[in-house]
Amino acid sequence: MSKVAPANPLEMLAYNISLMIEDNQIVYIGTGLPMVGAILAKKTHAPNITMVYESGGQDPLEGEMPWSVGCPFTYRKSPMTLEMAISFGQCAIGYVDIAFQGGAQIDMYGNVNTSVIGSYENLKAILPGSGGGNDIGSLTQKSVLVGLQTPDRFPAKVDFITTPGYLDGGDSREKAGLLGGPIAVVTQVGIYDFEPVTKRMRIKALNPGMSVEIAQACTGFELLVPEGEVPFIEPPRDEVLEILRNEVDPRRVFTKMPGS
Amino acid sequence: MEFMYATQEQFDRLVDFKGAREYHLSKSRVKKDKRMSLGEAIDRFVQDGDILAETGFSYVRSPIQAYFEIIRQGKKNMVSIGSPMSNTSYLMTANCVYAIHLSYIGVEMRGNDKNFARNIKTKKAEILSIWSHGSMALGFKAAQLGAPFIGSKQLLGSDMLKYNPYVKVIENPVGLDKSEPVVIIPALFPDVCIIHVQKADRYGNAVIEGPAINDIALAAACRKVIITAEKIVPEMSIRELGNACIPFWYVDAVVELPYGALPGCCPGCYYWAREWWEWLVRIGTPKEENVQDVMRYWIYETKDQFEFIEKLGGIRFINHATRLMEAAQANIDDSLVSFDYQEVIPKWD
Amino acid sequence: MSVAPANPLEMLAYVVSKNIQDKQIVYVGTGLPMVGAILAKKTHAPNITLVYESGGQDPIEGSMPWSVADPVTWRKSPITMEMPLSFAQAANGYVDVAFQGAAQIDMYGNLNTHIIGNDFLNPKARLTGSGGGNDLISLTENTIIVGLQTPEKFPVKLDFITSPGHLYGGNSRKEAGLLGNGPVAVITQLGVYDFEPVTKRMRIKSLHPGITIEIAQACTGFELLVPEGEIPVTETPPLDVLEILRNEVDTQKMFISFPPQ
Amino acid sequence: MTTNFEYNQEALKNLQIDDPSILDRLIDGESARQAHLKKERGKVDKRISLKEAVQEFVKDGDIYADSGFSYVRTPLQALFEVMRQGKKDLQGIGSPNTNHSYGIPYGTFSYSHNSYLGAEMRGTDRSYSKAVKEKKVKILSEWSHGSMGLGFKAAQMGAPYIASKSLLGSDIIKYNPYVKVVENPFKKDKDPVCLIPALYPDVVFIHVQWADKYGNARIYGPAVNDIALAVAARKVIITAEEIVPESDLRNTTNTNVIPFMFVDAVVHLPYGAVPGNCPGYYYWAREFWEWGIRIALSGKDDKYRDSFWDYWVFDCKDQFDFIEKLGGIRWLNKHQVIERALNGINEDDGIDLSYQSVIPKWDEE
Repeated sequence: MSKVAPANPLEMLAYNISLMIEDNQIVYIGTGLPMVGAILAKKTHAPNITMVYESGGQDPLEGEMPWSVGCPFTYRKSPMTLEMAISFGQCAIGYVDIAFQGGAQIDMYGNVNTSVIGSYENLKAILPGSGGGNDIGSLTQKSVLVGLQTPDRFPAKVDFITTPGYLDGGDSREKAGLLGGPIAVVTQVGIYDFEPVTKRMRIKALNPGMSVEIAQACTGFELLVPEGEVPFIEPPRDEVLEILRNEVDPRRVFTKMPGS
Repeated sequence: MEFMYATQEQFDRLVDFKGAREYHLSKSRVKKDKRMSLGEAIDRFVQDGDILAETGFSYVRSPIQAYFEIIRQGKKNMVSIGSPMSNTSYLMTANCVYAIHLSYIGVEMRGNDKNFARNIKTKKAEILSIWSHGSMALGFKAAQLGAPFIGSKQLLGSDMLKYNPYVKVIENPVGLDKSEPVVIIPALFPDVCIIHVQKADRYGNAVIEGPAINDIALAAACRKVIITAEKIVPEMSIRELGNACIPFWYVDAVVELPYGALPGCCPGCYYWAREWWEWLVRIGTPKEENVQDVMRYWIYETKDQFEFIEKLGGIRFINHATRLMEAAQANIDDSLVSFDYQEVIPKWD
Repeated sequence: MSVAPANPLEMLAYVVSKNIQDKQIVYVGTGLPMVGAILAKKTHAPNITLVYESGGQDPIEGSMPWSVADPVTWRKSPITMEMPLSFAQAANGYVDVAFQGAAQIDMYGNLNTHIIGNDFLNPKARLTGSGGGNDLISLTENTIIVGLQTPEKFPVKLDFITSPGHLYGGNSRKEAGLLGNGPVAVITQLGVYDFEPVTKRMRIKSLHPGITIEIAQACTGFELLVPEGEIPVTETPPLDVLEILRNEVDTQKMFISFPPQ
Repeated sequence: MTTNFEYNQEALKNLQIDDPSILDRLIDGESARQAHLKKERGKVDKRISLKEAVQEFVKDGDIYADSGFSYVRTPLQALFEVMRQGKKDLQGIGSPNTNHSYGIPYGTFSYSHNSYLGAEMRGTDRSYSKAVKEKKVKILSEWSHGSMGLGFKAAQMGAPYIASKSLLGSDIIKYNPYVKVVENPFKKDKDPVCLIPALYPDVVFIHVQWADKYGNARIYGPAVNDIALAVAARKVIITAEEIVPESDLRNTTNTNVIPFMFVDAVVHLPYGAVPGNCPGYYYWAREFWEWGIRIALSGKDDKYRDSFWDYWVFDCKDQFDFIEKLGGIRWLNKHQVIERALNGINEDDGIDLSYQSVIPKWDEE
């Protein structure tokens, strides 16, 4: 029996994020779990990735877990820093392979809301706004959405499209003139992709202990289920968990469960 | 357009290319000593009704001590813009800012700013337009490039378009298929920005260490530019390295303001006061009366950055913050410092 | 007095310098404008700031630069700018005056640096193209044109409008959407010209010593406007200024002596 | 022929471009994006020889750009190698694009996107003028420096186009199929602006003072359009005076830096800007330029031109051969001292800046 405690849901999420990253990619990173996942990837299977940040830091040396995308660790000994317009420009012209972003709401077509719950006319909650989210989602070749999966957070339609995914599905993203698009959604329940024709969210693999029924119960719309058996994600090996806990986020800034 | 507080003129001024140009043309070209106190700089160059652009990045190299001085001087009727613009939150509470061009107001890893949300919900402040960082940055860059507008692939398909009266979607008139939509973003010209830098000379030539974010573009775009600097250095020392990024003729005032970015951080100088931010986020922002308390203690009852530091812990705090920054930038060995800090858990949690 | 009087090129450099006021930001190109600007800085306008299209900003003086990207144009500059950003300053209102020359100038101050001959594909001569010329005259508040005046170089109609001056006169510059006042003066070896405020046609402002209206007209392909009353004589350089020009500004005589041919 | 692009028909007519598809690649952002997406992302040692770099990355017909400004930090030795390898039918672009005129007689450059092709203080390049007249080179578009610079900058910022106040009212617009004048849609009153599309050359050589083996490159002095070009071009080759350890770049604050991910190849090429000027390193060979401008580029007689380039390009193996012909170590040392003096590093009192100006025989006659 392993002496290492099993992954908690946030750790599982960080691990799943790391699995989306392939070696040698240029990865555009936002604050929070994507940062944990990317650094984990770099310390495990993808040592040659290059991380770039919207505040302008390019290819920093690893250090502490950054507090935000403007933190000194995002440009620690960077050979250069870029102005923001130019940093986003890199996404548009094809120098970023994959980007991660979270959202308060994600809908069945991968549209993301970080602006407002309710509406501006009838305000339930106001969120931070786009930040770089819209730019990254509009311009990057492959984006991966990260979120905690609950029926409220995964509604059929987001209250506000801050970052366009596949809009109304089909070819509506292309028609809007956008570049790239979301390729996956990563949650504490599993990993989803988008069915190629309708562009609706579809189960790709589930975390250990989960089932199609649990996934559906955590979702506000009908999830597509692929033909045949749904694969399970292999849980992180002990040494990966130890790297995550001891080297990547030792202060547990992002991977400690609230209340624990 | 119907506004709660802003005037049509204030709304138009942000995109008034010719007006900004004329203003720049009217500015003094003299290479003179522009040093003055923070109080004088804010008094002379930040006026009631101005469009204030936030610089730096949230708590990184932001001129926060200058914002505190704006609050102390009780400036009124201002409009705020920036990407990001998180420090606008307390300017709203202090009645300095009552209308914003929103890109992002939040507290980074702690998420939403409840103080900002409260100000919007209670209609103490209004939103005039909604942007993404990149689209707003392109607006500033367009201004820096002297371009009336820039085509962009940002914002397409998003609802932000419906809440941004400044941008338009058109069919691409150059290159590519005619049917390919693009967003056009006008050049943005705020009235005033305060830029905190590590080094400047007395004339305003300024060196930024670390990311410049939008500050180079903003220095070009804004009608009035105040530089606050950790150090005023001889002009020759800037010439030796040739690494300034803001030329003196953009600059109206130079303020020697060591620790001017506190309680935020200044790359190459000091780390930020994390406990202070924790306190603000966890205690200060959730309730209006707590915010008022925080502001009274830290801003109204504090004369300058030195008194602020005394409240944070004086020389011990500064020494620690300096070493943290050194370590953060890999100039000293990481093992010499600890990045641990006291998390603040409010009683009601 | 043993100082030789000004030759026509020195006269030109001097008049250029007199058109620069102290405390201006001056956008300079290669050649006589550069000589004039440095002369101005060493005489009546010590506080001007020189900026260059290749990106050099506010250099400390050195020797005479060969071109606008010469090391001297950014010698110990606190900052160098990327080119579009350097031009963008003109659009943003941070440049007061720019100087430029041309192969052809017409009566409205339009400039041609593209071709000689009216067939673009089969030109009599192919010139450099715009360089920064179009950008400067399109974007800068005031432009001053410097050239040698001959009927061929001052034709009625240009073979190609590289850099728009007042286009077709009247309001046509404004209607085209261009910024600034356009050309405000033309300086030649014969005199100084301005533009009549309504028609925007070139008009004599002053003539150099010994030059008459007839000579000026004979050197021009179009009809010059002549102002009412007496035409002033252009001020000639005092001897101490000439000595500065020769001994401190263009010591190699790169621009103020005539070429060997 | 088919093209997916909308061009200014008047310009196509004026330039007599029958098949506009030749214009497509310069503004085809999608294909540039795809080329960038396919690039090596790993931080690998990218050092190769100049010969290999030219062989591998310059293809006949490419849109070719180079760094610097006219004779300052221009990758001239790389350009000479391109000529030596007999590359053909390149489209020259750059602001300025002066040096592309050397290759025209050899068929190296058959097309020009022209912003400025001249000899700086000596004015017109008469051999270029002659080549245009003799239709040895076809002009595909006319630009100003700033408008072309904005085109590269638009590419750098990922913007499909940038509006500008340049070019309005000029005839350049009638000879530029790419740009369009529209009414500013943000203004109620008429306010024409010129739309400049993002420009994506195929290949660019960028000569820098310092680079590491991965391609991180640092420029001393003005970067001109190079930071934007490094982002825009499909293929980027760095030629560097010195290859330095990566830590050297990390420990220096300087904004004029090109990050490694844009770069396909790194060539250690000391004196790679000779006969031009490399800021901080060496002054340029003024006698060579005098000779080139007054004799080879004079348009007087093709044989002068041909023998000039035969001697300086085809008869040289590399930059060291070239410097031997200029005067070897004595020439080099002198030009290093001059450069340092001009940069304010050396005492400049006593530095002799005079040089032998060249008077061709036919001017004496």
